[in-house]
Amino acid sequence: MKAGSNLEKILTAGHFAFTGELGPPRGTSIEHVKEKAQHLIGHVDMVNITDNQTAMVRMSSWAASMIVKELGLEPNYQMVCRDRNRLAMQADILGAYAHGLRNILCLTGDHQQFGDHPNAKGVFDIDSMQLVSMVKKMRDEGKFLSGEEIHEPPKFFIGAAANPFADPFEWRIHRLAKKVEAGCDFIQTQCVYNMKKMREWIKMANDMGLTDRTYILAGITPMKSIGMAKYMQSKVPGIEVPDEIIKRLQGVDKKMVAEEGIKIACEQIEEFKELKGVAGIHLMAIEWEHKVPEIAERAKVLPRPVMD
Amino acid sequence: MDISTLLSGSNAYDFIRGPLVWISFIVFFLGLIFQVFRFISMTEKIDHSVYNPRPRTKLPKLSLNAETISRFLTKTKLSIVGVNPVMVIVTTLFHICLVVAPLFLLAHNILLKDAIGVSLFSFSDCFADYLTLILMACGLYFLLRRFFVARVRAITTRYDYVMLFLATAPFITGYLAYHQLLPDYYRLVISLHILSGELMLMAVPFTKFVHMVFFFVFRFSIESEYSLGKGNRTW
Amino acid sequence: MFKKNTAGVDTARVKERLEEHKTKMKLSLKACAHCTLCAESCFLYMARDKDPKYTPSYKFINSIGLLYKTKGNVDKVTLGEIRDNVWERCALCTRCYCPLGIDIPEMIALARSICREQGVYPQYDRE
Amino acid sequence: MVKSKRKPVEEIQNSIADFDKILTVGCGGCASVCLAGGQREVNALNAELGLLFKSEKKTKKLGSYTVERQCNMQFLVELDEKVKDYDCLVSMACGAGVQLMAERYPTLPVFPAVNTVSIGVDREIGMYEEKCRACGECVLAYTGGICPVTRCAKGVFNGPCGGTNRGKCEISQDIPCAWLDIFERLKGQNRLDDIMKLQAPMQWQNQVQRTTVQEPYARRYYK
Repeated sequence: MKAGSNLEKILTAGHFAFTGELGPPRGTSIEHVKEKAQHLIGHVDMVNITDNQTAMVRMSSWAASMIVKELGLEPNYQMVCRDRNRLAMQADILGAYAHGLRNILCLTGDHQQFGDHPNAKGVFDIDSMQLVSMVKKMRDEGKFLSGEEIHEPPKFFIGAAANPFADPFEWRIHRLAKKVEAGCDFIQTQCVYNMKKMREWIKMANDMGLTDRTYILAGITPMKSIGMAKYMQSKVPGIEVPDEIIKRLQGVDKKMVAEEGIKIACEQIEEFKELKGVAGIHLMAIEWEHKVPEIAERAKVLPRPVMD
Repeated sequence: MDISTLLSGSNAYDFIRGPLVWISFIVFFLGLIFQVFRFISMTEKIDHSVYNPRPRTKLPKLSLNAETISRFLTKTKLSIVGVNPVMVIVTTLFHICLVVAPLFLLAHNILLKDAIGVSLFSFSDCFADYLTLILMACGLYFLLRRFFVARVRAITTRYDYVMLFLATAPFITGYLAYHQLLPDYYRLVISLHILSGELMLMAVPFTKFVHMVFFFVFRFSIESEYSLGKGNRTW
Repeated sequence: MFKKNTAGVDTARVKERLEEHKTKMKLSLKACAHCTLCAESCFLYMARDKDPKYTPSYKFINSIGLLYKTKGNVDKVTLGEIRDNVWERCALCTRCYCPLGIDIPEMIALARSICREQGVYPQYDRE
Repeated sequence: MVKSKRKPVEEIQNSIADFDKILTVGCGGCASVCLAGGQREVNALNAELGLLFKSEKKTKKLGSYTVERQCNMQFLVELDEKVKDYDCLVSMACGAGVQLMAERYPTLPVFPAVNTVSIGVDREIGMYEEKCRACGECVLAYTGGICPVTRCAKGVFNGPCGGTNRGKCEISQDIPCAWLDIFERLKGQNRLDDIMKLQAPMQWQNQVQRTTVQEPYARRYYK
């Protein structure tokens, strides 16, 4: 065991993992976090706590992670490179570990121009890949980035993101290889809609032996409406929504679009369960946390295994 | 045989009035075409769409108001018009007269009608006379400038005087001929008038007069800080 | 005829460089009407009490113009004079105005380049 | 070279509002080349300021002068006599020029008239593109001559990030993805190996004021 988190135990035991996502509030309400978290307890193995996602100021990821942890749900502490330099990052990693957090997800982060402070200075002192390698160095070598010894180093289960659909496609697998080389233990992918491309990517990962060295969790976001599907297709960078998905949503009765979206998600989950190289699902039900139990139920991933 | 008898001799006189006119027109036009083609071959077109400012922003529409007018006036004041107003006015007048006076002169148009059957619009003789006087006055200003302005004198050579003389000679001789100021030498003056005009035309493509084409070519098509318009060619 | 003392100058190379840019440069030199309307656009001309030697046309006539006039047969002394014209009297700020649109900065730049090749350039480090 | 852009006239007017004798100093170096602060811009600025002051019924003395380069003390010497007639200076040079002038005339207020924007290249007349951030640790050797620090919005060293959007940057469809360009160029040169390895974190050099001493001169300045 590298870190001994619930997710690590589930993955190493060979179970099909199922993780969720939770955005901290834009305020100080603990109730808000609790309300969102209660839908997830018992239905996911771990929940990602986003870090100022889309560059909007929110309760800090480690603080929200602590609240979630108290509720009995395992958090995945997300960290982006946009807001902190290497000193602050390492300090936060130490603090987060001291408070019992065991998973970390290393991201570059959305550009500040998207958010509510578009002219903030983006730090980007190091990039996500260097962050992965830094956390690994802290854990495995017990050293800071500078090379100085750490007294009781933090032991994190290190995650990273991968986007199989961004350009250039042929480079994506090499980028995954670089992340694995940097030392990530698990990968959560961008929302998958283009299954053909995903299969191709996973096959390459299998062929290169990358899936033996890291666990890949496929990202799933059920479509809530046709508008959302079209927005994702045209406006969200790095997400590829094939026309078939939109046609399929348009083909059903207006009231049933959300239902159809969940159906598509469940079909994807069914396929990933059988696909060699995919170790689990990362469900990003954006502002739809209360649907998670239903989706988990229908995707037949319940009950979640309890590890000791 | 001295030069006056040579030029007023019937053989030479016929040659100057006849074939040499056509030769000078041909040399003038072919020379200009040659220079323009050479210019085109030396330069290449620019694709202005390659580089765009990022991020792109929209400009407000141009409108005529007190602010834009005062901005235009300031710009003019700072431009060459404001810095050297006399020279700009003189040179503009000079060049307008240089082109317009001979082109729309009644006497020239009669000759043109005789030769090819068509003619251009003509000024009254009196007006053409004024234009000629203005041109000669401007020429005198240039001459005095070459003499007395230090920075002009610094780069003036004999060639500049010769060319200034060549440019004004057809007008001086034309003026003399029209007013019959040298009645005894009328035929000689007329010969000199035609000859100097022909020489000037032939000189345009191959001497510093080439700036006649290059003012338009350089300023209007080559992209630069001072180009008139955007400029879509580069060396 | 006296032969010019061109010792220390690779005149063959100078000629080669002049030949490369012949058409454009000769045309530009020819097109110059010697009107000096460019003078005021030169800030050095303005700053040096309107010394005629700072007129842009003076500078290119007495640098690249001189090189073409002598067909590249120049001695070190002449190159030295050219250096004064293109370095000491020109900052190559590229802002000279020519009513005919002659590209003066490029002419100065070519003269600089030819001088540099012949080892004639300002010595900043006089140690 | 260094690219700069004139400040709005109101901002300049604001900073010199309390002074009556103002000398605007242009620079014949980069600021002139990028059409931001040469003699022509000095004259234009003074004309604009003159009109503004006139509309406020204020009489002020506006002087103009341009020096060869404001980033070298030897070219500022010629200003020494001139500045005596003025009670403030406006510099149209880049930030370096403004500071050197302020250093030479410590008793005179010096105000900037341009914003120093970037180290860039000339694309078209009056259009300049940023190319270098002077980070002090050039990585162009392994990025195919395309700078990720300048061109990538997130300045990543192991790109392209997941935000690459149909060949463009996630922040705008107008901005090409730097790392996609790096990839394409290296692929074309058969050099993809250069970016296969994990690139170690940058050792940022531009965090304190740097003084550059060229190697052959080291003995002069280091004891």
